[in-house]
Amino acid sequence: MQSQVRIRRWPWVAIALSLAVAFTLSMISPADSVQGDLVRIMYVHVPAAWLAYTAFFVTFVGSVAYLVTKNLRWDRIAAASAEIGVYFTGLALSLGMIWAKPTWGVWWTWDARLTFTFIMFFVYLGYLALRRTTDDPIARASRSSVLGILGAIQIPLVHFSVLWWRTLHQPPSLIRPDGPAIQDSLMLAALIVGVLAFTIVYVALMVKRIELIHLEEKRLAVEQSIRRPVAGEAVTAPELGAS
Amino acid sequence: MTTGFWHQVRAVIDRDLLRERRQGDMLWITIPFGAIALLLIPLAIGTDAVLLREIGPGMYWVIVMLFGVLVAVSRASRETLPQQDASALLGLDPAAGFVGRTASSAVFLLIFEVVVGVVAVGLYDISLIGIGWLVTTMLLVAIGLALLGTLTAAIVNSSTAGAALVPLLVAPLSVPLLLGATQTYDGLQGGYSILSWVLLMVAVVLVVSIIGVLTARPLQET
Amino acid sequence: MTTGFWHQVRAVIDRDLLRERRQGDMLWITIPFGAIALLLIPLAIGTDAVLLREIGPGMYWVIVMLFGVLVAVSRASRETLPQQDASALLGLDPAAGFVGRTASSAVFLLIFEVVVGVVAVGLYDISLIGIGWLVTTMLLVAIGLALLGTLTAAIVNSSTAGAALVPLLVAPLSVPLLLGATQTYDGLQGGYSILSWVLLMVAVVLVVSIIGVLTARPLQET
Amino acid sequence: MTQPDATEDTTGVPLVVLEGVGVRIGSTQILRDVTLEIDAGEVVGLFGANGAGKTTVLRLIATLIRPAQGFGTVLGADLSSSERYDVRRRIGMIGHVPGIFPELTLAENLRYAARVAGVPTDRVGGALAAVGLGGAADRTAGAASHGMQRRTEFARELMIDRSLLLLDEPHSALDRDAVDLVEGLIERKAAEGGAVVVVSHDRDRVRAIAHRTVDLIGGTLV
Amino acid sequence: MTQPDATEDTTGVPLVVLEGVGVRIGSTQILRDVTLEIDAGEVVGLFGANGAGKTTVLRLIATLIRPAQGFGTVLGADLSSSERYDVRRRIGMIGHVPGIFPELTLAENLRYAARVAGVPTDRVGGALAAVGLGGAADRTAGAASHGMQRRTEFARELMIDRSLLLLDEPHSALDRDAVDLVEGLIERKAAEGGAVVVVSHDRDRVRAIAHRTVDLIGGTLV
Ligand code: HEM
Ligand SMILES: Nc1ncnc2c1ncn2[C@@H]1O[C@H](COP(=O)(O)OP(=O)(O)OP(=O)(O)O)[C@@H](O)[C@H]1O
Ligand SMILES: Nc1ncnc2c1ncn2[C@@H]1O[C@H](COP(=O)(O)OP(=O)(O)OP(=O)(O)O)[C@@H](O)[C@H]1O
Ligand SMILES: [Mg+2]
Ligand SMILES: [Mg+2]
Repeated sequence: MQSQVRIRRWPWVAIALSLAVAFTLSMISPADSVQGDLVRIMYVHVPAAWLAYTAFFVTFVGSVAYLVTKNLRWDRIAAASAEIGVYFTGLALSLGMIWAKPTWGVWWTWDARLTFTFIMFFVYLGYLALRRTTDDPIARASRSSVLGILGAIQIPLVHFSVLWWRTLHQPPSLIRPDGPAIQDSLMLAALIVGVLAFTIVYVALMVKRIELIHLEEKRLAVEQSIRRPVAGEAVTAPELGAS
Repeated sequence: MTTGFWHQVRAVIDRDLLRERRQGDMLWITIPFGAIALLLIPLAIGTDAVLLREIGPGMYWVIVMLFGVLVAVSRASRETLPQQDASALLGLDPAAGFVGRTASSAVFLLIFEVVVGVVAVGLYDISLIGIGWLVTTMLLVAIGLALLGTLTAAIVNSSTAGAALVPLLVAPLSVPLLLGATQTYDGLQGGYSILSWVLLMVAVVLVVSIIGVLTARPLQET
Repeated sequence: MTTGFWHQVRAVIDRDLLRERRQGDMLWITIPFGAIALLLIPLAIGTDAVLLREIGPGMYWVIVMLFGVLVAVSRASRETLPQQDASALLGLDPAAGFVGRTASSAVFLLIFEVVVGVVAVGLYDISLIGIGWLVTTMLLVAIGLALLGTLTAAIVNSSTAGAALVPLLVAPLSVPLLLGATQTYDGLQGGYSILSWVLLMVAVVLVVSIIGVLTARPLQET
Repeated sequence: MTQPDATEDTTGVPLVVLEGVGVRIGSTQILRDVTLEIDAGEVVGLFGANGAGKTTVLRLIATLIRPAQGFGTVLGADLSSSERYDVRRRIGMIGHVPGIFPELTLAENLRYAARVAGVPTDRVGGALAAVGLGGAADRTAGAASHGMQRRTEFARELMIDRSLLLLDEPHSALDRDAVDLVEGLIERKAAEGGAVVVVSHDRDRVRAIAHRTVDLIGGTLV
Repeated sequence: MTQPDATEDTTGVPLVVLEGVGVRIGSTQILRDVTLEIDAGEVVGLFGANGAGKTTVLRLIATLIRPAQGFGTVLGADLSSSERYDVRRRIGMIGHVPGIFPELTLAENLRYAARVAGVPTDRVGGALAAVGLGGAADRTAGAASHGMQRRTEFARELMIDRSLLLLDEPHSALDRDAVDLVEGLIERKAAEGGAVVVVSHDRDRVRAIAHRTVDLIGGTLV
């Protein structure tokens, strides 16, 4: 039984290699004219945010697929992906905050994208929390799939919030170096390689995480196969005369 | 099946409205509180007429949002296990139950919006330009919040720990509604286009309705 | 009788706290919701930092008020008739029940105030001058709202007094609390005397306590 | 402990006296002209059709309802005056629906009861063991089966010494082993100089343990 | 109406098949290795100690709980698949606690049931009269006595034609007249080719009406 779960080692190697390449490239790419070396945060911040989208989209797909097929495999994929998505969102958030302090002068501001990213982070934390509320695999899969689908509404909200907000309020800040800064080809390459590297990291983590879920399920099955007394055996005949 | 579906939906709506009328805490506790809240804000932040006119509509919508969702969640989860069992064994289609509960919640939220709205207009000197659109907004918000509340109650149903998730589920989806509502009002005042905001609200309502109806069965798994 | 009284009060408090910990919807729904409410206000009325700093403390108290009484009402009315009968036949003094329920509600409201307060300080950049007085205010408001909520629930439950009384009772008593709280804050900021406001809150708390204890028996009459 | 001894002042005097008592709920007359006397040491069976008012009689004797007409005393306390609050602790009742808190464990429920009644909490373990629930003490009451909840109520009555025991269909929900519990408890109470009223539809079974039976017909005892 | 005839496809095939079924709630095993077959026309008595899992067996057969282990079908529908939703309307259950809405009158409760089940609502009056509640039709369920609430549930089962009837202690709470009603209903259901499962602690009474009895011991049927 135990042998069915294959423990793979290549994901760790892939993660190490791709991160090394991406790091090197981000270091040799030029400093920004306005931001200086701070711009290097972008090579992590942006891929992390995009991979968070990817991860949550996979959760969405896994959730839909589970509800359609009722195959628990899809639920495992959705769960693993949501967890990794939370890491990536956390990374993008914290790097964004670190970046915000020197550029905007504050750690946090009520920009729509920031707000929505923050909310997205919590929605998927909620997703993970919901999964912990029940042991029953089918109930868990059913409930969390619904949330996995609802949660996906966040992705366009986060992405388009920048556009929407600008139409209503003043732009959040003066420095948002999307366009011009990326004219430099080495910077662009560093960004693209960064995204690729993060994609590999994502896939590798997925493989490991699903592996772990399998192991957990195995352990649970073994635990459940142990014959314990049923609930009713705790009730005995009254002993009159006591008390 | 289809005629049976709407038949069941109507039965659930009638049941909920009747129960609420007999019980009456919505009427006597929630609505007065919403009104009192609006009354308290000027007391709390000072009675500067300009400031109040500026924040009035926003506050109105915030209060509708807060109460709305809380009311919808508590209403939707007001069935005991034996009551749920009995309804299930009557062959109540989970989707019909969802639609019915949502509809009755929406009716209450609409009443809440209207009563509290009258108070808001009185207190904050709110302009009613584009009343047709305002009514549309109120309708969309009532339906949207009712949907969110009902769906949320279904997702966290029975799992006590799940209660923690209610705000997490509700907030992100109600934010677009809230933004849509406030921006529609601002748009009407400023005379610029509100179509995209109305569409945003319609989109939220549609998406949540579809998800709610399609996932009603799986959500019954305990 | 007197030692028995406080013994019973403690038993009721422990029971309520335990029930709440197991059920957890106060802790997990209301507190996050309060925090989210503070988060939504900037979205609804615009993110002008100066404006937010100006209205922040007021909004904080409005939210505490709103949720506070609702929470206290729903907590206090969460006993079924057989549960009430059983407690009565244990010899539970109605006044001890009132005090115990109020105390446990006050504990929750205090937790609510602290958590939401931390969020408010973070979001609205609120100054904390005169922290000792602020803590006193929070305590008084928590106790006052808990009293109001428990009394309200007793009125709703009782068949002798009508639910229609609730709004009549709540507004006149909660407004002084809220005014007291906001004026104390403003007074601390502006450096003028806050004594009269603190006394106002103390007076409300005392009046409602006395009403609550004295009406505990009559309200039980069926 | 600080409570009066369960049987001190009851010798000779009837424990329950009802003289022409009527009970109304709202505008409905439920009982009319009920006359009944129960002496110390008596076990009375109370029969009647569904809806006849048996449960209402028990709640009346338990001082939980005030008579609308007539006069009555229970354990020496006038049913229409506030004396009745002082004798409540000496009256035990097991109704149709258990008066326990589903969020608390069985042991916690009993501990609460012991604390309010002023009885040492170390009786809890023994009482649970006596009803055969020693192994399920830490299960929440909501997760206990119907019969287990009933047994918990019996454990409460074992733990607190009452002068008067009111049992509403005590045999229902209890399995064969537990049924002896009922009969044992009834016998012991009668032997100790208390009194027991047993409502039941199972006339033969009650006739075997009761000294006397009465029938409730048309709101009156015959 | 649009519903399939109650007994159309059940001849020959067993109505209930359970093969090695286990039930878990959370991490607690409630039933283990339950095997049971019930044919059309059978009345099965189910016995067991308090907490043994009898109610759980009924809810399992009613498709309200999913098996954690093993395999089962009810009225031809696999208990583990979503087919089970389609047979629910043909399964009637009367549990320990009535699944009716206390705010609605008895007639309104039945009208709701009829509408959801797709049965003509003009059956309500007759069903209430049949259980002897014709005169109390407009009383709210909360104001009805325990036995009247139970009778209302029987009225519901009379009104809707079910193939399978699951009764949890049907004799409790019913007076002598109403008990005949139960036995009549059971006999009729069996004669019509349906099946009945009766849980009870009153073995003699059930043996008199059941074709077969099973005991639940240690989570398993013996
Ligand atoms: C806490 C603060 C921040 C958060 C939560 C945040 C979040 C995000 C997210 C979610 C994205 C992906 C957007 C998309 O493509 O749909 C993103 C992209 C980006 N962020 Fe941030 N960010 C923060 C701060 C900053 C700061 C301070 C800067 C630079 C001054 C910055 C620069 C960028 C850039 C250049 C992109 C890529 C271009 C784009 O797609 O808009 N971010 N950020
Ligand atoms: N949510 C739950 N968590 C843990 N145990 C539970 C839960 N629900 C029920 N149980 C346990 O399952 C067992 C079976 O309960 P069930 O209600 O089926 O018993 P029963 O045979 O109907 O008993 P009774 O004769 O008292 O009605 C009980 O021991 C009960 O404590
Ligand atoms: N709040 C109320 N309003 C109106 N009528 C009520 C109310 N409460 C109870 N009744 C009526 O009072 C009568 C007596 O109820 P009670 O519960 O005492 O009956 P019971 O003899 O215990 O019946 P059962 O055998 O069914 O338990 C019933 O007819 C009931 O409908
Ligand atoms: Mg009764
Ligand atoms: Mg049972």
